[in-house]
Amino acid sequence: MAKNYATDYKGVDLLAVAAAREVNDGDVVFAGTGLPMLAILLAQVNHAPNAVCIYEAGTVDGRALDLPTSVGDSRCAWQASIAAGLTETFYGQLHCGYVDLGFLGGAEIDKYGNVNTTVVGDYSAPSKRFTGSGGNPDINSYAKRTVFIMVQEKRRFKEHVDYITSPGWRIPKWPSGEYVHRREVYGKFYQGGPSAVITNMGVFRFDDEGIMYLDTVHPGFTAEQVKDNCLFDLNISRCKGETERPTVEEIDLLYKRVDPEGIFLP
Amino acid sequence: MAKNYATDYKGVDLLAVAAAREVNDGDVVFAGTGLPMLAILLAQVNHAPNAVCIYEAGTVDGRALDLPTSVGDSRCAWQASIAAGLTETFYGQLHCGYVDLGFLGGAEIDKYGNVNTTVVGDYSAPSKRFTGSGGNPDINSYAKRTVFIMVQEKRRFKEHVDYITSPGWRIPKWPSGEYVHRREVYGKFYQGGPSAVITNMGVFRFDDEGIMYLDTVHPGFTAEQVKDNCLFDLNISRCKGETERPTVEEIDLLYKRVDPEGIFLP
Amino acid sequence: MGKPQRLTLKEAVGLINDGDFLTFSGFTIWRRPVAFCYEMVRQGKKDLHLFEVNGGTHTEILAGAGCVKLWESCWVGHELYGKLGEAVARGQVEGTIIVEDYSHAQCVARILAGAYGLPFMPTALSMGTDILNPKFDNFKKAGLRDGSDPKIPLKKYDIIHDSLYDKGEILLMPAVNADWAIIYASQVGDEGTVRMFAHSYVDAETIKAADKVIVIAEEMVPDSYLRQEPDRNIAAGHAIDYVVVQPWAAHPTGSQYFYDVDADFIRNFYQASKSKESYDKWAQEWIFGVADHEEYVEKLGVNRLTKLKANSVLGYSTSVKRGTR
Amino acid sequence: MGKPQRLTLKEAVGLINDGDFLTFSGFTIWRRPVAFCYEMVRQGKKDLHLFEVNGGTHTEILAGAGCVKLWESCWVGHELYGKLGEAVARGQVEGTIIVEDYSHAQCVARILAGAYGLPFMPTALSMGTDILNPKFDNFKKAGLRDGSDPKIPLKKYDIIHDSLYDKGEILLMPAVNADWAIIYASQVGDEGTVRMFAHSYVDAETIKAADKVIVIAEEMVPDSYLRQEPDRNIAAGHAIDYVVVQPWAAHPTGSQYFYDVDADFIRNFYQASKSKESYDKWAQEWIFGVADHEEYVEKLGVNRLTKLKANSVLGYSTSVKRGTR
Repeated sequence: MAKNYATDYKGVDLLAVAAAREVNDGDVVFAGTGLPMLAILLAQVNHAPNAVCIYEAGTVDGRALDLPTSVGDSRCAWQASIAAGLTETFYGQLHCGYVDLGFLGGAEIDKYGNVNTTVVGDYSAPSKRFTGSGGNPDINSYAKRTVFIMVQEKRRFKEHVDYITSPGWRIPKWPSGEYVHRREVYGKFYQGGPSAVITNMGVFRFDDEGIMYLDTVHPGFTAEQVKDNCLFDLNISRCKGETERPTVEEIDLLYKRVDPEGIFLP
Repeated sequence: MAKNYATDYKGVDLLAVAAAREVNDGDVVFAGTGLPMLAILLAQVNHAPNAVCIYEAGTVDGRALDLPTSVGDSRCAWQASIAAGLTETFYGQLHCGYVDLGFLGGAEIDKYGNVNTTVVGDYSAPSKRFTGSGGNPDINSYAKRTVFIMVQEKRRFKEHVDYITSPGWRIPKWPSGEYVHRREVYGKFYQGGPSAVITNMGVFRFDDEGIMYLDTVHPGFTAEQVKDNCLFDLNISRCKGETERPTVEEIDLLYKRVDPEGIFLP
Repeated sequence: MGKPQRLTLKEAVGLINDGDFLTFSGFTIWRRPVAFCYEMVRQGKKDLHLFEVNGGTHTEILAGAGCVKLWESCWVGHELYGKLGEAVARGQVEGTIIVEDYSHAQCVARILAGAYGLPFMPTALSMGTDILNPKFDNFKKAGLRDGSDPKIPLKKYDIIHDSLYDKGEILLMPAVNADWAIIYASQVGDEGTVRMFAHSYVDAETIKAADKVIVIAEEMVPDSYLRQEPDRNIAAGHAIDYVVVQPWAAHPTGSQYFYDVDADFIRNFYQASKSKESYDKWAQEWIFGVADHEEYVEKLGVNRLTKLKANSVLGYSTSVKRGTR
Repeated sequence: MGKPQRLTLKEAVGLINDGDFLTFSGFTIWRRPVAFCYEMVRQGKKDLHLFEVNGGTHTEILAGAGCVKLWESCWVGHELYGKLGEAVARGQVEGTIIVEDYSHAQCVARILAGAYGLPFMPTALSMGTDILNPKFDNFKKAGLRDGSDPKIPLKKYDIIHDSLYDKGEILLMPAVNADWAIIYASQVGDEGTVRMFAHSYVDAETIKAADKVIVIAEEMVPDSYLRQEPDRNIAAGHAIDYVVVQPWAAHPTGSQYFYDVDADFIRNFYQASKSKESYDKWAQEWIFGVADHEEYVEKLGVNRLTKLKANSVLGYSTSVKRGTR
């Protein structure tokens, strides 16, 4: 059956839809608050009914009747398989090795997929503080694949982030601080790492060296425009073309089933 | 009010009563299966209504309607404050530092309070195997005080036990195996150690060197008889006299409230 | 131990000394002991050392009032209702609060170690981040890792090689054993058994890890009721030192099956938290302008609180407007 | 992962290979997957490596039949109904079973580490005992600690100095991650959610720690029912690989709220377990003499099982005679 693509949709819609497509049926997904929730919930009602969603505050495979506004929300516990706490989700699920996919956000990212959600400037004398890490680096370090959902702004896509809150593909090995491949730091604890970054302009992936490249560009944008919205020299040579547009069904599900109250969607 | 002492009671009764007297009201008590259960339950219905009993299979402060036959028995969970599992009892309660008193049994004991419940003979080629440690050494190593309830037989009170299953006051420090005071092995993890051994013949305690001595002798026995029932040279010079006899009320509670079915009592 | 002692909120807060080391129940904007924090501000507590698996609105209330000196955590904000923890951020930028960052799961490892009486807990989570950058150990830079405060570890963390399976290097996260756990509970029994509704976050671990525990409960119920389902309780009475019964004690944070998060209140507070001046004005109205929590809830008014009341089946309010549609 | 696959008991046991590394649910004589163990004996499994936080009647059934080669645990017996684990003891004394002793809480540390994906868990319990005597490391003496079996740690344990708080030396207990967890469950949902009644022992940890999990459930119920109280469940469907529904699968061990321990049966088995000859005779009658678990329970008979049936409020039988009075 030919897909019925939507012609009228917003940037955030495509972002959520593209992210949802990263979920395979049966995946165990660890999701943060916000757009990550839309993505996993859309995937569950669309093509991945057996995907399991874990929220770090303590719930496993909840089936919220109403969209949660936080992973700590009681809505997360509705018809969950397990409702416990953070020891269960971080250690009993994530560190245990069950998690296939992490869905996260970020304030700044660099070409290795290192993400900063901590400070602007030198950490020792910062000019601004963000919220801090939360579970971002934990999920990112132990999910087999991680997808970051971000806003595309030039200042957010940097050669080096000011502070590595969440580990990408080339990271410091302490105590020396020498930059090495993620596998060297994690040894036999290695599970995987960032597999995609999805913004309002395109979908990015990582090459064998762990360097970000443009995989597809969203309709209405060019690869060059995306490159211009990065401070680092983005590899656009591997761009496969346009990101698949949302279907009418996906937009419908997003607005009518996933976020009918307009909590994260406009 | 003068106490109404029982004149007709069995050895096991005095053993249970003497053990129960080691419980202070409000103590958090970690008890094993068998006579330790009788002791804590008798204390609770007699003089220590606020004592809390933890059974290692997972229950905290249960109020069994019927005497459990095992710490894993569902009877233990009745009206418990918490029913969880072994991680909770061993780590969330015992290692956490809540436990005032451990109530345990043992097959063999030596003059330092080291207890063997593992093998007879050389461990590498034993002539007999017992059940193994169970939680005996765990409870004994982290309760502030431990009381052992045992049968007095000469072969069970040894100069050195064949295998140190449960740590007394002088114990090997590994890897060298040098015998040192318990405090040296436990460092700042030190909580306490064996405070009494109660048998069908007497009550034993430990001096500052961690060596066992006879504290009181049960009615009907002499200190010399007790000494004759030890393979090591028991110090009877500090014997304060006779063990206080059970009262009529205590015997009543024991047979009518604690073990009316005759599970551990004859 | 006997049964926990009943206190009023003012009496309970009176037990806290300047400089004490505190931890709290809850998660971001859920089940926070906010009434206790308001009262700490009223009583002018100073130089507090906080460890929080995560921070939230209550943290900002304390930080804005200048109560906080040391803050060890991984996150502070108000979820959807206020992007940043402005007061903590201001404290860090201006140097009035010494911040020590860990990851969320590293914080869990720390409180779990504390709960289990262990000096550390291993974790392989969040390796290769600047959280572990030795130059960024703010407590060390402040001279706090010399062993003089037994509650502050000698190292921010350690790395050891796994000798058991040769899996590589792994982190050891130091235990947290605060002086006080301040716990907002859904229900407390008359013998001190504690139950939380919906999910338990790290509340059980936080109780176990602290030297002394104050429970501020939405309601007290017969212990025999809670003991009918002992698998649902998170703490026994011997783990609790003091109990305060204080309805609405978590407001404006949410308490599952009692009331939802007061989003408007938090949004308003968040705006106020953006400068010292506007914070002080806000505090004048909502903290110092009321004598106690009873006056505070009266000021909120019946209709506001009714709107927040949880649907008894779903556990959250179905009458608050949450989104734009 | 999808939903767990439904199998018959025979099919599930057929998945186990000689030499596999197994762990079990339950506690001593409670909620043991005995039907599964009987079928393993019937199918003649050999050289099994068992890790058990504690052993029980099911261990003795396997050990007596010669299925067990390696046994890591802290205890085996039948509680009040049989003092010793005679078959394991015979195996150790005769050298047919290599026994590795830990303490009970050390075993918990090991399975907890396995559950959390950690290579080890620290513990200060049971230091200064012969459990830690390097001369008594039986796996090492058997040449098993050379790294060739990735499931056997390179060391029985390690000791390190606490560098975080300088509390002294502490033990590191190696994780256990067996090939299989064989779990008898009170209830399993049709999507694989697992619930245990009364207390949960170390069942949740045992499930998480194993590579593959087989659940043998007393009954299957709608997942939506179990999800009404998600705080009472111990595992989600994605943690479970195979499900067998087999009533009375724990007999003669007890299953809270279904049936009590069959004390007479265990006493009788215990007597039989005292020699190879009497064990074999017993097995001829109760294992090989019946084709499957349905024949086994038929042989037990309705009246015997009715007597064991749990009172639905208390969770245990009120009709069995337990003591001498």
